[in-house]
Amino acid sequence: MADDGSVTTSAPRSAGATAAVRAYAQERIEWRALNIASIVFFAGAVAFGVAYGLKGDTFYLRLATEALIFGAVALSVDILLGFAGLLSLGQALYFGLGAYAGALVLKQVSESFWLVMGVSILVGVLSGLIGGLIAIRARGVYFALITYGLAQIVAKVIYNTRELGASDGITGIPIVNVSFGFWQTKADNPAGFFFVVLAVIAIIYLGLLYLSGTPFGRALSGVRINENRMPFLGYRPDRLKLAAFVLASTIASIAGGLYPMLRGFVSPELMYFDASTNAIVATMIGGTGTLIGPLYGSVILVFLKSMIGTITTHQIMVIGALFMIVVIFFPRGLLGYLREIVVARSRTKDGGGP
Amino acid sequence: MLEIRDLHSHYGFSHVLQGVNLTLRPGECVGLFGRNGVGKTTTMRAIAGWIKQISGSITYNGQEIGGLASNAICRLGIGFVPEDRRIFPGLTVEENLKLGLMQTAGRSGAQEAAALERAYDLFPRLKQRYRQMGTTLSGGEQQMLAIARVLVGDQKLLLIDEPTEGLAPQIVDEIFAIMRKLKSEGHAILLVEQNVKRALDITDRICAMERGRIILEGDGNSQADRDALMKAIAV
Amino acid sequence: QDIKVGALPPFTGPFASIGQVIKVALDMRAAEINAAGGIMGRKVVLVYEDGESNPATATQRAEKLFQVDKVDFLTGTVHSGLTLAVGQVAERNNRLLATTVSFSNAITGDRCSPNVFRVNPSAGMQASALALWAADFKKGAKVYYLGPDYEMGRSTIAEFKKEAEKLGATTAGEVYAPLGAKDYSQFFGQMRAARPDVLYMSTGGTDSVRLLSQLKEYGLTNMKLIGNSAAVTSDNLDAMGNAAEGFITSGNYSTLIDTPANKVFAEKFKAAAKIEANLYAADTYTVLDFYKAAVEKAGSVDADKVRAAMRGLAWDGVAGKKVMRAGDHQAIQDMYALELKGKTYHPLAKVDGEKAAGPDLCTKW
Amino acid sequence: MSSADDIVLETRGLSVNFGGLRAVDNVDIAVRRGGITSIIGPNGAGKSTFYNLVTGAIRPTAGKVFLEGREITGTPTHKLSAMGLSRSFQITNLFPQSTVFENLRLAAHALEPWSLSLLPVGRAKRAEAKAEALVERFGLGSKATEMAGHLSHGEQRRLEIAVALACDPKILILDEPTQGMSHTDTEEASRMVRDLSKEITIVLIEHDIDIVMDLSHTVVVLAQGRKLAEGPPAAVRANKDVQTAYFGAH
Amino acid sequence: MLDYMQFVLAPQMLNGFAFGIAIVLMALGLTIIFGLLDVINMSHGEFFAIGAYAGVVLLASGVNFWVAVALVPLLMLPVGVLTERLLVRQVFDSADRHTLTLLLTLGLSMIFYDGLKMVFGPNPLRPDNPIPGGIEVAGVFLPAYRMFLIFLGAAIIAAVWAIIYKTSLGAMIRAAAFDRNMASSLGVPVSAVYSATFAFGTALAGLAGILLAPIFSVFPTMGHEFIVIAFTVVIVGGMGSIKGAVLAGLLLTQVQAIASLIISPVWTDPILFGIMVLVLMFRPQGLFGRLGHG
Ligand SMILES: Nc1ncnc2c1ncn2[C@@H]1O[C@H](COP(=O)(O)OP(=O)(O)OP(=O)(O)O)[C@@H](O)[C@H]1O
Ligand SMILES: Nc1ncnc2c1ncn2[C@@H]1O[C@H](COP(=O)(O)OP(=O)(O)OP(=O)(O)O)[C@@H](O)[C@H]1O
Ligand SMILES: [Mg+2]
Ligand SMILES: [Mg+2]
Repeated sequence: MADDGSVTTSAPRSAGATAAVRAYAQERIEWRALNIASIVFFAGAVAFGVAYGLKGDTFYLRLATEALIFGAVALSVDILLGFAGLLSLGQALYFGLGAYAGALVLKQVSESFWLVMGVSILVGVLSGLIGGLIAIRARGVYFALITYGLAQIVAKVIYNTRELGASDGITGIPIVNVSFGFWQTKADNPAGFFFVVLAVIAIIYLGLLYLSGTPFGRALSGVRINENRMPFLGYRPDRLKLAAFVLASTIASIAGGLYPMLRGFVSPELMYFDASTNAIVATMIGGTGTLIGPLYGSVILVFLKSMIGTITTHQIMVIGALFMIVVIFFPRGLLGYLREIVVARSRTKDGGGP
Repeated sequence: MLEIRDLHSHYGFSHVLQGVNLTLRPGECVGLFGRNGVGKTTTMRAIAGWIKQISGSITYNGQEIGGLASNAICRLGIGFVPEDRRIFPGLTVEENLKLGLMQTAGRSGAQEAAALERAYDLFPRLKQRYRQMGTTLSGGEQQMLAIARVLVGDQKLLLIDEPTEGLAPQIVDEIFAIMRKLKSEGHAILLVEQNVKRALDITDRICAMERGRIILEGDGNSQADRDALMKAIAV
Repeated sequence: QDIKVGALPPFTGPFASIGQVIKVALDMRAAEINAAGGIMGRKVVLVYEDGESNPATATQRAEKLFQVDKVDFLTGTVHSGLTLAVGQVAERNNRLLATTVSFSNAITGDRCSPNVFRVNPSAGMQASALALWAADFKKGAKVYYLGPDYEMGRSTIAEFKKEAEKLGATTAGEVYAPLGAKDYSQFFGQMRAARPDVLYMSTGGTDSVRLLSQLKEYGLTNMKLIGNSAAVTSDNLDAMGNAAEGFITSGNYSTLIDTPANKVFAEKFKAAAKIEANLYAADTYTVLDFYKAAVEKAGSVDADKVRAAMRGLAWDGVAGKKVMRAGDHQAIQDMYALELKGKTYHPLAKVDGEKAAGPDLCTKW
Repeated sequence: MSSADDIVLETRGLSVNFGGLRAVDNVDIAVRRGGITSIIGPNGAGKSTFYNLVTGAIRPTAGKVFLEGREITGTPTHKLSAMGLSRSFQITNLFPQSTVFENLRLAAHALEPWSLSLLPVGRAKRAEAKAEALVERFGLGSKATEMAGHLSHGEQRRLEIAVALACDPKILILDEPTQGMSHTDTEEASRMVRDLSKEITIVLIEHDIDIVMDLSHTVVVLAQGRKLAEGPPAAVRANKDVQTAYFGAH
Repeated sequence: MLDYMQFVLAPQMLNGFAFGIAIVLMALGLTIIFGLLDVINMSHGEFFAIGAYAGVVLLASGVNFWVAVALVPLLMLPVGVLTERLLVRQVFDSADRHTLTLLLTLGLSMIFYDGLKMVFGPNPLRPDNPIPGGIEVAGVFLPAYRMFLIFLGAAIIAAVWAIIYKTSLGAMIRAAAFDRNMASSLGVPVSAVYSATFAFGTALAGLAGILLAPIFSVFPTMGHEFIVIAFTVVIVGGMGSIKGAVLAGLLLTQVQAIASLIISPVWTDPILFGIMVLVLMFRPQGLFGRLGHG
């Protein structure tokens, strides 16, 4: 074929650059905006932690810690939705399972932070495998509704299980001591625990950022865009989806493991639909497929909810309206737009398409 | 009949149509040719009202139709056979076909039945398969259905985008025969076709398109213009 | 300086109607106390946050009340799990919480907390009071049990059954419907076949509405209906029409209990809330008296001092005297068997509070 | 010449029913290594269905498929691609929201071992070099960073073949590759298919009879699900049955 | 044994049937909106609740029950049209409109739910049973209103099915559902068809709301309490399939009725869910595929 297909286009090719180089350049531009946003996020979080820690504040630090924990759940929603194109309406299930596992470990086995992390990873992987094997058979909206049903059922079972505290949940979870060898803190130290959680979230975030650039991450995008073609290339979309599902459930479960350390209790409500939708709203606010977006979204949502709860008793209405505004006017979310602007700028600089 | 003036359209960042000018007179068959991606389909879609982001003017019998809803455009007497067939998957062959009857309002039941019958006569294969779901037809059969579906209406202007794509030679012959017949019945046709040689048999006027513009217009029956066209699109 | 009292009633979620009752009762009593000079001359200020019937939200809001609003005392919780979780927040912030609605036995039983008090009767107290009445109603009555299938629904039935069988009742059948069941008619076949004298129900809210109206739809009216105090309340009574006529429960409150305080309260509450006062209203109304008495006794709002004052404190509730048992922080009070006639519960028989409450099972202090 | 090793793809008694319709009826075909085998036939003859059977997209009602002597009937599609069987689609089936380059890279990556899939992209040079080469080879250089869904129909058809090639197939099944291509592009495409056939075995479904006659060493004619004729182009063309069933009055 | 059949099993199954019809009525609107517009309408439950409350208001203002049954669906039409025009349509062109419409209607359901609670208060209400009493056949009591529901429900379902599959209007609606542009170019007034379809689904939800109100009572959370089972039914039957919804609705309620008898009511929900999972494992598209696929 003609070495230059440019009959169809007026765009001059950037001199000498190979397609791969140009493809990379474009991807870098897309990510640049997000990377700056993530640096701002984590730097801001550290500054906040230091400032409020010095101030001796409790409430806001603990609220921010909670926002980070829920942010991880939103991240897990983003892995499924933004990468594999699967909308999970039951992500709180894995959060809840991690939380229950953490609570039981702390109460009955050992007051060890590391053991809780290990167990919640294990619980996340196992429950993700089981849930995933069921859910990934379904596609599109069926997937959404299956995950929804799965979470409902398990929450109900726990609600009915006396050994797990039934509807009352589990209280009286001891305050753990978190030790990194060189530094240690207790879960009831607002600033200390904030930094512990921040570190965990940062590790998760960086891990996902790395994954998004690997062939695995790209294959997930392939599943999202055209699952049907994947097997003809030699991929197994079911395996890829399962891997994404397990990854997401594990992250949600880790976040769950942190929760009882912060709040000292667990209850079936942690797995309810509301909790799952909050994670989705946070993801949508921040921007699906952006990874850092859900963390922003979670912070915004948690603080917003904390505020409107005081102002009005119609928070449901406010959240509902927020939902609709985001979906209609900002379907790409905060960072989605940021990315778009940056990309558009770079496009106009290069001269654009035909 | 159809008059396009300085038509522009954009898909996101790309400026696809960059000032198309095209005129079509009643009963005339105009061929629109060009390499892949020059904007032939986009032009058709703009006329049919599938693309909303356009500027410039498209008038049909003196009425501005740019920006009208597709169904309003259809009701004015413009029929469209799109390049990718667009058979409705959940409808049977017959239901697909019957839907075409909607194009022309105010016909009696008998007239509609006759229109269906004529379509089945043109494509007996469709008659054999009439209860099958539309998208389980083979590629070629779907193409026949797409054409038949528009023919059951009584449209004065037909936009036909690559009608012979994927058809066996035998059927290709039939399709050209049908188009010739349509022309003789007084239908105006805007035809996009890659099989230029065959298309030239029925076109009255020919246009070559490149980079979103019509770069050449000529008489379909003049050998000089034909040669120029071939040269223009075979860059 | 004002005394700040925080409240976490559910304004949204399944218990929203109770949340509304709580707000009216608290506002009413706080205004009265302030009009009479406040607590130790200090004004009572109520700070509300929506508890949402969700412990996760409620704990966060409780922290806000304690940390940001700096309330001295917290009340108004409904959902038992939420009370337990928030009680723990109170414990960690060294503040006190009193619930006026949650009736899970655990709150003053195996999960008792030095910082948590209960003004209303527990599930156990209600069950034994009703069982005492049932034993008198018919010797060896055949009881059919129907409850929502969750911890509270089951434990309430178990509690009652234990007491009732001790007193000679027999069990005709037992069925647990999913919480929020839409259609109870599917249980009526078995129920009809068992021919019980008494149907004991531990449903609540709209479940009760459906159960009772469907019972009537199917003409199952030839058995005595009894149940826990949350089954038929002024919130859901209107929707039942006359399907709940004759329903019997046990509790510590009825608008007809004849005390001077109650007369005034019942009327005033009805004027303010547009519904008749119920047990939640009465107990919530009286929690501020409880707190006031304790603070005045302690001479301070300091949690440790107030706690000490609360233990063993006796005060006048709307419908009679209440004593806060020091051993488990459960208020002891007289109980009644109550029968629904028209829209009002009529007291049938009185049961001694100490007897209904049973032994103190808390071992934390 | 006809030793068993030479047969890359073989079907024996392959049949499938759709309700009452026997879309593919007892078809035996043996595709020899190298060169181009074309399958032609009137519309609805069962060509695409035959492809779907071979590539595992549909299960046959009866019959077997062999790839290099190994039976592959019912083998999941993804394994077939790993075994070297790749296909393009008659109706374009790409990753529309990915760039052209990404489409190709994704395809090229598929056959890298799993262990590599967690290493970041920078190291998977091989797949990238391949994508790069294909972009150039198919004249999509100027469109490398465009969304595939934004290409024109003809460009998408080209990309469709390129993606199928990126899987490094031993045997490539092309379903009407030139459908919708302009005349010049068609000529180039057929040149390219001929070039490709020097490296890999190609099975071609095509209605452009000139291309078929020009390129293939064997032509198989299907009609109404059955094999009507098989042989070198000239012989097939001369066949009376084929003429009535297919060519018409051309 | 015979006694058991007669007094326990038979009424149980009959009750299950009446409940099943009720659920199908609700699921019908859901499945139509999905099948034709590709929208998972999470606010369907709230439409159901609005219908019930509208009924309560009409009855309270002295309107006869039967007149109210006729009026409520009409009152729901504008609700449906507005929802479709103002909300659903906004995201219709988006690539991931499945997700977006799902989230959008979820948000809407929150607003409706809270709004209903604000206007009518959190307490349950219930209109009186318009046909109290019943007949006793072979010792089995059949409440009159439920019998009526079974017949009316069956008639409505049949009518809806006929409209969609047997009329050219139905073919038009289905075509518009599959390919907007093409349908439009064939003269189908797509925009009106969408609004009408959405409104029709909404009206069905409202109708179910008022018809079920005397039995199930009316309260703000009724929407999401009923929507769960309606979704299960729709998934098992196949999203968008009317046949599927009917079959699954009747089947699942029977399973529920019988399982609650011989196992325990506690297990009915997990059992229903288990069925859903099983169906999806072997037929990911549900028992019957999308509307129009048969
Ligand atoms: N949905 C779209 N988004 C962005 N760009 C598009 C879209 N559709 C088409 N294009 C671009 O518009 C240009 C013209 O496309 P069009 O389909 O009109 O070409 P065509 O002349 O019909 O080509 P072909 O012969 O291949 O069908 C192409 O370069 C294509 O990349
Ligand atoms: N799922 C199905 N159900 C019923 N009939 C089917 C199904 N799939 C294909 N068919 C029928 O089988 C026959 C063969 O179809 P196929 O697509 O294989 O034809 P083809 O040879 O590729 O034709 P074309 O050249 O037009 O693409 C057609 O008549 C078609 O209608
Ligand atoms: Mg085109
Ligand atoms: Mg084909």
